[in-house]
Amino acid sequence: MKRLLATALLLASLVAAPLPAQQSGRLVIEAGRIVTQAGPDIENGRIVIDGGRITAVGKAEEVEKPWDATVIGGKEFVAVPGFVEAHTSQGMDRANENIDVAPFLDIRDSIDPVAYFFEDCLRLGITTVNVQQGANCVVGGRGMVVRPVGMTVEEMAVRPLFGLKLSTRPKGGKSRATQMQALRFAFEDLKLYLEGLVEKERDDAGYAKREALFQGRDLEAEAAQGRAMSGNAWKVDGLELVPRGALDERYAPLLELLEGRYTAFVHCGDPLDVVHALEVVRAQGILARTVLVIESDCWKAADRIAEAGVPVILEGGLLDVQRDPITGEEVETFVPRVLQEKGIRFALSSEDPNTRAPAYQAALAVAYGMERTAALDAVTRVPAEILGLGDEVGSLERGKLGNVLLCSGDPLSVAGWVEHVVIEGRLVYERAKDVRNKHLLEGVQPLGTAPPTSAEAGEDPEHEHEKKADEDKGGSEKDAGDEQKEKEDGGR
Amino acid sequence: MSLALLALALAGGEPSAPREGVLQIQAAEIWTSGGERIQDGLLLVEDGRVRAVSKGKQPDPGLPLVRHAGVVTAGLIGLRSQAGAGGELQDDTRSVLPEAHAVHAFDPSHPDVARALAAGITALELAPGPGNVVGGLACVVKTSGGRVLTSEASLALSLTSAALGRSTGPSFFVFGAGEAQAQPDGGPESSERTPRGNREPTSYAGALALLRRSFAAGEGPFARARRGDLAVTIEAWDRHEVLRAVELARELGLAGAVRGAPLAGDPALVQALKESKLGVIVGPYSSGQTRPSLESVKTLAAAGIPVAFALGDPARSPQGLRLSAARALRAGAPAAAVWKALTEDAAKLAGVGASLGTLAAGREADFVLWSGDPLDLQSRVAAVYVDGRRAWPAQGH
Amino acid sequence: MLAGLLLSLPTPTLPSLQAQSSGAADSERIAIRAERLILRPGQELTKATLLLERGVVVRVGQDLPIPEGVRVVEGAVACAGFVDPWSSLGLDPDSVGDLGASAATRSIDALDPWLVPAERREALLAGVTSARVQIARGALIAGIGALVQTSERSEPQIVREDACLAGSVGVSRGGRAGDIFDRAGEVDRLVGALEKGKRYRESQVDFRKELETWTKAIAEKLAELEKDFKKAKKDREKDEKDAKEKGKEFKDKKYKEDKKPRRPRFDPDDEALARAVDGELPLVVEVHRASEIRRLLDRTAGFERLRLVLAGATEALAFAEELVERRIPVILWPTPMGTSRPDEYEAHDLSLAGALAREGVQVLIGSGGGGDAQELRLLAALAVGHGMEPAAALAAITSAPAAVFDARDRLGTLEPGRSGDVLVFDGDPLDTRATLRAVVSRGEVVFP
Amino acid sequence: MLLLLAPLLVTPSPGDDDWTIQAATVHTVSGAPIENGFVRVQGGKIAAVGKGGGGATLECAAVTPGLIDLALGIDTGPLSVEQSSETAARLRASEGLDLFSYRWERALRSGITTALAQPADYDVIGGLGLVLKTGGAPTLAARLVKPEACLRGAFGAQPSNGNSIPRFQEPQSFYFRRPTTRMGVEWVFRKAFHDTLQGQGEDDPATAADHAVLRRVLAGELPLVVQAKATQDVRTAIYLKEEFGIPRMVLDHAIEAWREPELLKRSGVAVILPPFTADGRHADGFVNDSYFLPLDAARKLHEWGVPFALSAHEGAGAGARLADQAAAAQRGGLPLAAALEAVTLTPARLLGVEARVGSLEAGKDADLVLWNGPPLQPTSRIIGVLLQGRLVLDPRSK
Repeated sequence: MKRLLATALLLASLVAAPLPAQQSGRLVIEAGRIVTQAGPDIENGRIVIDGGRITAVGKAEEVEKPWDATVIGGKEFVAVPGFVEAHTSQGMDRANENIDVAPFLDIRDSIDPVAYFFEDCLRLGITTVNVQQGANCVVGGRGMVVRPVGMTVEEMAVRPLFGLKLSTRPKGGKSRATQMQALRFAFEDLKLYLEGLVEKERDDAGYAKREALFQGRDLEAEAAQGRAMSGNAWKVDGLELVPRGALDERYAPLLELLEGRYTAFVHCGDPLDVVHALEVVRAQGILARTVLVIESDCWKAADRIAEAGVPVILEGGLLDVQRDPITGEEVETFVPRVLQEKGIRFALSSEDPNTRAPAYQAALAVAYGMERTAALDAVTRVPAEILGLGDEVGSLERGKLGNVLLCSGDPLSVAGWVEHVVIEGRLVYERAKDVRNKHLLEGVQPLGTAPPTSAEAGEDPEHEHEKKADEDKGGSEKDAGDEQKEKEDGGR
Repeated sequence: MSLALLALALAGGEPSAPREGVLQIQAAEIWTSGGERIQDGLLLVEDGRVRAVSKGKQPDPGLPLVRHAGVVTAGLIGLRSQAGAGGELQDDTRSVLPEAHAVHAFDPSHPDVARALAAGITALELAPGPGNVVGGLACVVKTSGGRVLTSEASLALSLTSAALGRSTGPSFFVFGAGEAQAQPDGGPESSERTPRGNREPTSYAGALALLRRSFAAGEGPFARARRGDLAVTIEAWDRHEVLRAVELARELGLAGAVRGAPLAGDPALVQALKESKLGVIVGPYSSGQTRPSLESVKTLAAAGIPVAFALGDPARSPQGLRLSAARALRAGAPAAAVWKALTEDAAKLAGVGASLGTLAAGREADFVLWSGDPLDLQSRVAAVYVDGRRAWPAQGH
Repeated sequence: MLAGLLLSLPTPTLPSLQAQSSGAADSERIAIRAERLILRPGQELTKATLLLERGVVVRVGQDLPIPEGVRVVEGAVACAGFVDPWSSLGLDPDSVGDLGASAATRSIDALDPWLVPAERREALLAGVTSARVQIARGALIAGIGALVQTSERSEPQIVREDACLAGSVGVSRGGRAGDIFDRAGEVDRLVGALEKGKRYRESQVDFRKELETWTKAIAEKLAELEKDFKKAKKDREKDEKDAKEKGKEFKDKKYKEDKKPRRPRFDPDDEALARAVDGELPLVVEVHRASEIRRLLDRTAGFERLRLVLAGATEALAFAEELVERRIPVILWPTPMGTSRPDEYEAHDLSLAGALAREGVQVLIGSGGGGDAQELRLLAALAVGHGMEPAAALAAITSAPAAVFDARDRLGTLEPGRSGDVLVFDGDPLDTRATLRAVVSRGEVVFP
Repeated sequence: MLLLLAPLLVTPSPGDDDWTIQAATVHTVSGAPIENGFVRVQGGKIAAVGKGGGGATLECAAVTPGLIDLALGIDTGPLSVEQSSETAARLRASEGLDLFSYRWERALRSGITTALAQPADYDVIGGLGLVLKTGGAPTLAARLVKPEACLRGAFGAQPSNGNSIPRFQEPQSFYFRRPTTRMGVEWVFRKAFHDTLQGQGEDDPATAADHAVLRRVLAGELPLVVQAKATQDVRTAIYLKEEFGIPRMVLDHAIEAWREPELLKRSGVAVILPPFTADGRHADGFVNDSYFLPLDAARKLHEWGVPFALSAHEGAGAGARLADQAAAAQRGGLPLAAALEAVTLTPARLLGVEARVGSLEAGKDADLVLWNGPPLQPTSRIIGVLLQGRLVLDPRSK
């Protein structure tokens, strides 16, 4: 707890003292190069942000500088759109509820504004974060999209009540068969519940009528307060008879999911999970609002994903390493390339802290032969679109939110550091003032700024566990190896 | 039932009193050494030994004769068996027990032995377990009459993780853990799955040092093994363990067999084994065996390396021996090689090649009357003879 | 590394079964010509031809004209593909080991086409063209088993997704079996579950009846109320008036009617159990000891529609007569190879299959739900080697499993309409020296 | 299959081993980088390195020497070290190797062509390490570079871990007569060297053999490679070096060596850095503690003139490759040239195998790494590997 407090203070210091720019709401960002992700890069460019939105982007000589605007940046900087974290289960004090079906949960209750994770987001240039529950429920709760600044969840909220988490990856104590059984039954149960409601509604009406007749009253018929469900695979006739208020809150969110109110984020651990996920969302008629959160192994089901036309968020390592148990031969697959070849829209997101940096992931993609722009799209444009924020963030264009990173040099190179982070026109991070960055870089340790333990940082224990579990899953290989070793040593 | 196939008959003429211990077997087919098959053969047995095997020869009317419509072969030999000995073959108190004799755990009256006999196995090799770097001396015994052919057939060594870092306390290692642990086929990591016991040695290097010291000390079994008077059987499963074993054998000039080696078919291993004086005892092939492992018999035979099947622990019916063979057969090994592995090579690797394994003049008269080709699992045992006497079904049945 | 590299080169004896894209075209029509064509165990034609079209057997005959351009597969002996009645082929291992399964848990959910295909390939190459696969091995109630055709494709070929309900009593879990009382208790728990399913079904039936009567009654009541409405209205006004005059507060008369019967809560597990009780699908119970077999037979005698199948059945011989009379088939795993599960050890009395068959019990031979599918044929041969009639042994891995799991019309025999699963040997199928020359699965030559 | 990047293992055939590699930049490490240069390979050796050239059989953006990792850690775990005694200087890691492990191939794919194999750190003095190639036939003969390259030791919590005073256990366990603290570990170390100098207990052949090895260490014939993670371990190691005048000492896994600039400079030890982590922390599994490694540790050592090597510590996995460590070190401010040296020539020198490997010079082994961009950058990847002239990862196959 003390640690958390310390973090809070630190974060406060990170959120730069209010600039005059924020009163007038005008900020000008100048950069030697602007990577817009919406057309060619701009040399010697200028960005004008007014009231949190970009009002102009272009060559310095073509974009006129408002007289009262604050100017940051300069020729030595490269301006990049703020990165978008398409899916994470971090930044919460607890990422999981250990019951099978918990759609009534709301992430807002567990988001921790001072979690180390959000501070780290700024350091890594992530300006929009989709926080969803961990994968340890069959049907999880509802998540939200936040900006990693603010002392309260309200301040952080970009899209409250956004998305609902499902998982076909067997949770602890379940196998594929039992996981699927539980998932199917969750919806079956909802249907039964709704049918029950309708029946009760009808019975009551019937009774009321008979009672009135008996008592010789004229029955004033009440108009139906409910409203019909629409656009789903299955219907419950007569549901319009049921007033919305009558719905048990334990069931309501699931119904809302079927009505298309939330995007379904379905966690898939391996190819079979993908098949199961698609089966379920098709059966429930929510394919159109489904995003698969996949681990590296799932590339094997790429054809199914492509056929279904759903976007995916690659959460595991970018490199999938598989070993043939018989020959011992290892085969490496660079997953983004497969997704690209199959024409699947994908965003990169990693729970592995050692590769979490979006810039690093994009760089890796380039190393394996992806176009620079495509690689950066996977951490900016595409995730923005997946989150339905395509018009708000993900690129530097007129009208979009002023989420801009100023980097010292090419952000994909070893020399490129995120120097300034601007979110909606507010300068929220300056590396020069980031004491912990200094600590990580040079080892100088200011008092009270020791990094919190992973638990405090709100990392999902489930995922931690995963890492230890599968040795052969690319990304977290090394960690897994060490953990393993230390375990048996510890046992000595 | 099997009697139906048997016809004890005396030829015509004035019956001359049959000599004691003499017997003639006339069979549709007799398998002798080197895969030779004699049609309409006649097998002459005297005083527990094979006198002659001849083709199309008329039986001597003066001697007792058994006519058999099927096939007659040498008895099968079950290697690395624990029939009737169970846990008695693994002593954890010390890593080096050169003078431990497996024969003292041999119980001729144990049902396991009878079951082996009924399965056409006429001789068993009882061997110390793989849990000790030097396990002791294996013996070869007959499955009928309780005769011990030799109580010092071979010296059992082990270079598997099963022998390393073992606990001298109540053993948490099931017998034959080497096997279990080698699944599937001693995949690259299986040697890393190892307990933390408190008994020296805990490492491969330590085990080698210990062995070198023991052989250097050079008396008893160690000296005989170095002189080549005593075969060794080295337990080794993972490929690197096998190479280590072969290297050790080369260094100390040992001959005998590697036991385990699921991936003996690996080119690197085949090469090394070829240059060594070692054969390979594979199996028993239990379920879920992968192809590379099943094909090793084929590969080894092709390379001219003697190979035989282990019988394994008591939880296995002795019928498993022929099933192992059938599996190897299915994986493409030539019938001749598989048969050799069941008899000739088995005898050789057990250190009793001179007296068992084939039907040739002078060899011990252990043979089996089969309803058909023994490599066809549909064929059944009609009768088993040990030391020239019918051992199964028991006389008078 | 060089070694690893050589290892990775394809072994000549191992034909690769990559499903050719032209597969469909190939499988349009195939003719199989054999010296001996085994239509079903004990019934065969010599020098006969078999015509497959679109994956199905269309014609069988001694001198069929072979149409132009049809791929012809020739060999000494041809028979139907083997059906392994006791397997976990292609199932995700966690699900196979999941003791948390319930009656409604479905094995097909655990069919993982992305598992290393080696096992399925080996099974195909060993002639096992279909298998009943079951999750939750060793669980008291192991859920719904499936009958699937062996395939390397990424979409499993399912013959019956609800081939049976499975369970086990008295088997060792985690290496040790319970004592005699636990084991008896397990029988009771299993039967108890069946009874629960039975009651569940009955309660549904009762509910429907009660609802009918209630609805009828209410309808009449309604009619009558409507008839009397005018009067009721008058009375009410009158009463109201009186009340006013008396300065008393007016109260409506209490209305009473029979409560609507409550609908029994839907329960997928009870539903599955009920289906088994009604004989919609067989109930396969792994049981070994005489004591449990005895108890199981007694306690289930009451369920007249239940289709019981025993698996393992180590000590079933003593009950042969009853098994015959109650038409209870038995699935054996006659392997000499031993197992970590003590209660199965004795099961490897290899003569059991023959003995039971001679008594007239319907015997099926399976691979015990382990990795043994590829040896199914060897196990059958071994059974013959221990006194089983060859025809019976062949039936035990072809027609019998097909019949028990309600796929008689699809698998197990070579007759028009059956799936084109054909094996071609260069000798008798059960002769372990004979080699499998060709494997045709669903009318497609998967090997060579 | 297009997407399968590895294994692209090419079977060698005669003549297969002669190549001319053309690269936009040839990083010789021993000398300045050569813009569009070439490397000619014949019979497994480097025949020539130079500018221009022609008749290239392979082309790529950059070529560097094969990488060298001194802490690859591909051992057979606990079975690689004899724990029945806390000092086993005479025993060889070569006798506990598993050359069939898939991890060798993995290391090779990640550009590591030469590695140091050592016993795992369960003893205070574990035994003799060897330098070998990561590829080739799975026999020592085929892979050996230097049979007895160093003596392995370990400070800190690991070698004492699991030892205890007898309690509820079989009293005969040899884990009862071993150190249980850092003090104990240090004491065992000192005793070993002290006894060696005194020649004590050498009537026991094993001890005599141990001492023979320690004498070679004292004579500077063998470098002493010791695990020294925490600050106190680093200090202890250096004190011992100075007390016994151990000429060549290498601190492995030296997470906190950067905290002791003076000692490092004074004592002339070399350092092997473990992988960098996201939060700089390295948890110690044996005591509830964690040590800190800043991103600029390599830069610091470089500036202080302390010889150091980078390592992936079993990071042959996709997660942390040696090349990534070099990239991380650069992010911490280390110049490219120094980073490259820290994964090639420096490690070679530390173990005295620089005559064969570590740089691109005529006559050295033809261990080459081919890159699709500037080397050791996150945006570049290793696309080809030659091991002694044999192409083990083919840049031409997609």
